[in-house]
Amino acid sequence: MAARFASFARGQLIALGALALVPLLDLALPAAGMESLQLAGASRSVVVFAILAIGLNIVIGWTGLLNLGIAAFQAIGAYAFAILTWENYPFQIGFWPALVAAALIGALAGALLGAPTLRLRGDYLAIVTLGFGEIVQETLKNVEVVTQGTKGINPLPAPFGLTSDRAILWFYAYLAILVVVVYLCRNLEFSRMGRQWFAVREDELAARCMGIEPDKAKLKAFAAGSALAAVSGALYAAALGSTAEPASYGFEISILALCIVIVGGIGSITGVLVGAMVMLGITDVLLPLASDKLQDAGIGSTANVFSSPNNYKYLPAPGRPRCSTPSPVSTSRPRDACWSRAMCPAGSSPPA
Amino acid sequence: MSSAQPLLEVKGIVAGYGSVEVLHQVSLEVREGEIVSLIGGNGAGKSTTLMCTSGVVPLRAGEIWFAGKRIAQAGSGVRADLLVPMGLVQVPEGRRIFPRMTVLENLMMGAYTRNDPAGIAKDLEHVYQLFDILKTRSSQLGGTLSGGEQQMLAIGRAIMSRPRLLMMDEPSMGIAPLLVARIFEAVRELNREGLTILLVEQNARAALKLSKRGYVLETGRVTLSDDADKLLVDPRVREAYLGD
Amino acid sequence: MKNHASHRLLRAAASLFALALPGLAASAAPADAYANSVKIVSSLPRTGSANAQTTSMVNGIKMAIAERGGKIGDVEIVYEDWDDASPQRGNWDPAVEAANADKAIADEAVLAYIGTYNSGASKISMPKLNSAGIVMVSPGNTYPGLTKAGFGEANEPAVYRPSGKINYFRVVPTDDVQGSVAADYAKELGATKAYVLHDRELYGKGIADVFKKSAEGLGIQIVGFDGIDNKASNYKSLATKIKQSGADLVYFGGTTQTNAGQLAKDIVASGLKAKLLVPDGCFEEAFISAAGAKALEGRCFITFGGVEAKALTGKGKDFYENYKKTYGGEPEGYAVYGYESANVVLAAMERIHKAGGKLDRASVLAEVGKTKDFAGALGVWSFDENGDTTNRTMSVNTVKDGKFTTVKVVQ
Amino acid sequence: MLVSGHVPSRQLTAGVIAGFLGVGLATAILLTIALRINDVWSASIVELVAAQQLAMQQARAAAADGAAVAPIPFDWTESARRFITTLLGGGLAWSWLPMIAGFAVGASGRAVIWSRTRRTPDVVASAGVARTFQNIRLFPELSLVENVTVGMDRRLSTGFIGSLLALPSALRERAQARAEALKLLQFVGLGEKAEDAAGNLPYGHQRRLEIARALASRPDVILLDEPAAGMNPTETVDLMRLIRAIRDNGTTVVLIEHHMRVVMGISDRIHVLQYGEKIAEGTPTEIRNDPKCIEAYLGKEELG
Amino acid sequence: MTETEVFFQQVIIGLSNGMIIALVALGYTMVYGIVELINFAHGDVFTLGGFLALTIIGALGAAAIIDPSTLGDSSNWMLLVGLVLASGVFCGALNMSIDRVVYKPLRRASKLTQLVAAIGVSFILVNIAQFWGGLPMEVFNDGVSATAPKDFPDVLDWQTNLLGEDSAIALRVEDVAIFAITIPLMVGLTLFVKKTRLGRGMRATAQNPVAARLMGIDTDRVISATFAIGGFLAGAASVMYAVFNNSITYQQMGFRAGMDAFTAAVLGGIGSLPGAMLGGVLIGLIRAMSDQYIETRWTNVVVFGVLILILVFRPSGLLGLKQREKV
Repeated sequence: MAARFASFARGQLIALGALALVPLLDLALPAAGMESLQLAGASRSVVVFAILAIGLNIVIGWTGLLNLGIAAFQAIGAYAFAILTWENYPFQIGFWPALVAAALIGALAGALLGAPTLRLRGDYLAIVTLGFGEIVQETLKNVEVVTQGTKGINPLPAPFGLTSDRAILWFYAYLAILVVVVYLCRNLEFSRMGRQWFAVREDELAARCMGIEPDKAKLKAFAAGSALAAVSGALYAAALGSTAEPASYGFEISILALCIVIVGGIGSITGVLVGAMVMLGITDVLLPLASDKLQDAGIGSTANVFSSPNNYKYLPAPGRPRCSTPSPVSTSRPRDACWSRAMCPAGSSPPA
Repeated sequence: MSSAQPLLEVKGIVAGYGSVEVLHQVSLEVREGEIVSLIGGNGAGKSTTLMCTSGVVPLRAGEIWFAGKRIAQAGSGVRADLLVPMGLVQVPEGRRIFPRMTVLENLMMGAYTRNDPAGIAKDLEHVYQLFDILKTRSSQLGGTLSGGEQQMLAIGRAIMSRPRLLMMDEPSMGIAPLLVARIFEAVRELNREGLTILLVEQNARAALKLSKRGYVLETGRVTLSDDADKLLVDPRVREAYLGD
Repeated sequence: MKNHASHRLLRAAASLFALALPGLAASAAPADAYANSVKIVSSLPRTGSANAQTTSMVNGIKMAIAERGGKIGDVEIVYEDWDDASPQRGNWDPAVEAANADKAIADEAVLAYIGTYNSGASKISMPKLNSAGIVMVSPGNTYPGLTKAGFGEANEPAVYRPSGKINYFRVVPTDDVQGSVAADYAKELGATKAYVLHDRELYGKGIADVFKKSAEGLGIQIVGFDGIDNKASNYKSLATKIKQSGADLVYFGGTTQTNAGQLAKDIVASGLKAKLLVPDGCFEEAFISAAGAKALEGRCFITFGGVEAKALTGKGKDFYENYKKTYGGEPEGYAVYGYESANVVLAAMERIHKAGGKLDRASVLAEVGKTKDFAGALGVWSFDENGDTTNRTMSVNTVKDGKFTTVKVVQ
Repeated sequence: MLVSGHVPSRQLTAGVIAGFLGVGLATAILLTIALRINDVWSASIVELVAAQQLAMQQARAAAADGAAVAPIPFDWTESARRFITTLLGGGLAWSWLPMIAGFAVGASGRAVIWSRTRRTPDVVASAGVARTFQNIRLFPELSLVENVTVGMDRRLSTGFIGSLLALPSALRERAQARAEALKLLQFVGLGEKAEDAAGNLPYGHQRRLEIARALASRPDVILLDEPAAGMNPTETVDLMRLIRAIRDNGTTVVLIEHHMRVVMGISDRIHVLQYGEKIAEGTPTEIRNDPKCIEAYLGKEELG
Repeated sequence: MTETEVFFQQVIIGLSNGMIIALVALGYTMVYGIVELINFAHGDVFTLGGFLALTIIGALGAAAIIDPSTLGDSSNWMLLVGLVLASGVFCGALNMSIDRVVYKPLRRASKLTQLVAAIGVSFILVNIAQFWGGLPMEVFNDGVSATAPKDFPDVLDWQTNLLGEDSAIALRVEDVAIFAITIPLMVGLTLFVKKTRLGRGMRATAQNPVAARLMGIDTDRVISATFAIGGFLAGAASVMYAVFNNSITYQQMGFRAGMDAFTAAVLGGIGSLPGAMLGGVLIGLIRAMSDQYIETRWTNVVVFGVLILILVFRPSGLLGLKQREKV
């Protein structure tokens, strides 16, 4: 474990360091006489989505609960944050308190959804979280008195008094938050809490027989994941100066988060950081760039198709099942009992 | 009883899962009318040998012949579903009955590849005669049977495909001694009727007592092969597998 | 196997990137040529469902620039067509719109920002561009709160104007005008009970609110007010509910994209005899092909902030003819607004040039604000003190023989 | 004035606060209810009880004289302490162990020694009963030492906050648990491999690891479900030695096993069950010679 | 209309809508039952079936076919049957090829990987749908945006009210036709799975794939057949949908209808055929009742709320099989 501990920390440091350097290209490229790629904004998105995906990773990668509605918690965080800071509402409690409040409200919402649905197995939980995502979107749309419906709550005051032209500083402020999140999650990973989650993921019944209460562990995972998603939502809203409309927190965002988790290697925080950089690099930098270039070349319609909805999802998920010996002879365990890393049945020694 | 041409011939097969190689050059043969047992510790590769023969696990090297036809070699094999009509049938480890089908439906699944209603009906009678408990439970769901009954069902199901060679994987596992005796008795009975049987067993003593010949498999290699009664008295076998 | 695929994809992405780099360098090469060229950018949703409209609008903008030979004096006008929609959403994306605004602010050559199409997008870019002092002309926003107090939140529109100055103008009449015209027309049709629906989007809900208020003021009874699910398979049960309410007119605040066609169809199919009234979001050929001409024929009325392209007169007629000649197809309803937006900016630049002024953000902003009695494709109009057009020409159209026909023009 | 849904701010404040309170309250109530439902409705419990009842009915129907079938065949409190007790059973013996381990409440609801109302496996485990599984259920992705530490979980006290912030107390506890886990691995002879993933262990070692994991909770009773399955004679002998060592350390051992050498070799007491009914109880020698057992269970020819 | 009349009208609407949903849900549930994969692309396969039908009509020349004077002509009946078959075969083949190309190589990969692959396929199909949009466009008022909703002509005059034109309740020929087509399909499918050899093979493969292979069942073929049948039902459903709603859009069909069907399958207990049927009808009824008695804008919330509530009390759906915990 010690070795793993050290290597993870190193991987995380490298990933965070690389991320910290990216926006400097904004300064370097114009200095070299090239057009700026506006990477600071994209990097800020990387931070926002990395936090979202770290939250999802707790639920899906560590605890093995398939959540397809993580964006709903991002929405809850964004709206909670907006309601608490908007100048037309009487709260205006400031950035930090609102961020913490958003996290708490997110955790509460996670527990609210988690509590009645803990017993559901993989696919059933997937549809419930998917449905919950829809419910949240629709409710935000419908309860106009509080959420302003599709108008969105905006504009929100800029955090740290930063205006939009100081994108780089803004990014570093966000990066600092990400570092704290990574630190805390690493603590969880190597603690009793993390071990409980892993045990529940690997074999719920065995974990139960060890005296772990899977319901409580799952509830905590749900709450922690949702809290992080809510933090991500709050940062998203703050960066945008708006909650945007409820549809901004749709299924696609949940899937984007899922892709981030999977691309980098499910279950690993380093993987999430890398995944966020890869996925958002594609969606926010490469695709628009390619689209621009194609359009410049006079094949606008092609460009249009190229950047048409959801292209990033064409990426096949290079899911790395760590348990790499897919025994062709499945054991007697219910096949859907295992979700994430350990997709193979427990103790799947090849038949002899 | 034994003919010159072996019914099943396994020649130097190599197989494994992922990066793990489980079988290294395993060879064995089963002649018409014999009971041959394959004994060895857990992880020795007994089940894998059967799964290779049934076409479920692909070979990495070597070849397998059945009734004068090559049914598998490295890189290609006859599909599992074609082996059953040829008469090569396995009773898998852990029974693997269909839990949400009735006992009768389970038995009929054994006759999936057959198309002779009269013969099927006759074989059904035979199975019921062999294991009368199955008849009384014929409309019960397979999943509600006890372990021993499920084992009988699995054997009955295999017989329904009218096999030439029946491969049985650990029929005694997790079953009370009394039922184990019943099952072994049935195996003996089937053999007496002319069925060739390849038996994989943990319970080496019981298996060897039934068999004509035996093979000892250790970590993916055949280390001993001889007539069963000789193996029963072989000191190496006695020490390692009979616990004397 | 999957890994291979992803490697291939990564390699493809990398080579794409490599290909893009020389292009980047090339486009950045004439860095100090900026003095002789200025940029006008547009930020419209070019991806997804609004594509047909926005393509038509972009064509209009390009026409306006081309008509001036791409130059004001010896200053070259560079036009960039930015997309504010994102691959993820297939619709306008707040993050992309914010990025576009930032990009415009960062690029000093950008003197004017034509956009946006969706009012929600403007809410995001307006405060940013306002602080930077870049003029923004919208060819499509109709949400009143962007420029007028008293329609939305208490702090609107001041909140979009952190600098205290006005930098946002629009050439389209706002929804409050259109909504009340619709209510007037409903009265004219003899409606006594109206069922008001909307698509729960900013535009649709806003205009439905205005209609409801105005109609109530005119003594029309509102028997129902509800938002629809714009992805529902059908509205048969909703139609039944409307039928039960005894409404003789249904108003739908929404667009073709938010399923106006299906709604119209199901209302007809339910045997409801009520008239249907919809706003300009449905004023496009796609609406007819979605609803089917026979469902609309003679019973559906569409309000539009202006008149249909082929009914334009004067300069508008020239535009219509030119457009058809250049692009070989009928312009969509909003093409002329794209054209007019660009013209307003270009005319202001011309005036500065004539007066011998320097073309920069401040001068262009000031000059656009001074637009008075502008004789454009939409007639003669000015910007009022809020930045709204004084042009309030509205038309009411219906569908006859599968084609839009104007039944009434309101000045 | 065309105001869309604008409300005075005081009303809104009240509304939002009430909303949050409402949601909070609802969460609390739902949570409680859901956890309760979880206990009561847990599918496995319902099913197993159903299976149990079915078996009882069948047993009753089978008994020609209609003799009552005792639903509780054991008196654990007196006869099992500090013994190696083996359950032998035809028919439904397999369902008894999980039942005792808390997967099901017997038909009478009193089959288990611990008189707590919630008898889910985790409650039973925290009451001091540990178990192993017939078809080994380790946490294959976790290392050996992590597996054992999970077994220790019920004795640890670090909470969520402690874990999150890596408080000194949590770090201390983590280190202690690790040291103890290593010691246990040494005890079962797996000390060398402490950092390997459990899924990569050979079969026999997995069995040992499972036992180490069960011991980690320092149970009063340890239930071993067919521990000798798939072991060769040498391994079996080692296993018997290990089981005796566990008993001698003061832990009660309950064994389900079909392997007669093991059963007869180490049991202090044997209960023989048939269709949920106890037909005999006694020392190995007594059982071996009990004609009822021979007929119902052992068969005429003792195998193995 | 009186309250009672309204209620019955909504029941009729709910049932008709529900039947179509059920037909699509069957595809989800069959595939899930046999490979335990939520085939996210199923809704989009369904969409493409509708697009194919519209394209065929367009290619044949819509004007000639939907000319009201030819209504009642038997050729229109044949057209409908032809469309159902064409879309069915097309969707069946498409679904089967998706399985072959994408899912089959991943059969032994983790479930999550399979799920993400399915979602990826779904998005690819959505893009194809957006591109295609039911071409050729020239038939329907010059190619406007491919993504816009399209009118689907009434192939048959099914608007006749069977209860008489002045009855308050409308029970149209199309409602009855939906029942007349879907119910036999469902009964047929049930019998097929229960009685035929291939059907038994499917059940066996669903319960234990390895044992099924050892019984001599070609499980790959059985799985392919399952995808094909599920696809066929989706194709048939898509034509029914198009004729019933008179329209085609990728967003209505792919997302909402697909989602409804998926919800229905889960509600009924995914993997259970009668469950999917029950679930579909229930979703249809819940939608209609919510539209009438609550508010349209809350309908989706109600549907998913009911789903969650039911799953809380019946974690495996209404008719789903309980997962048995082996110990």
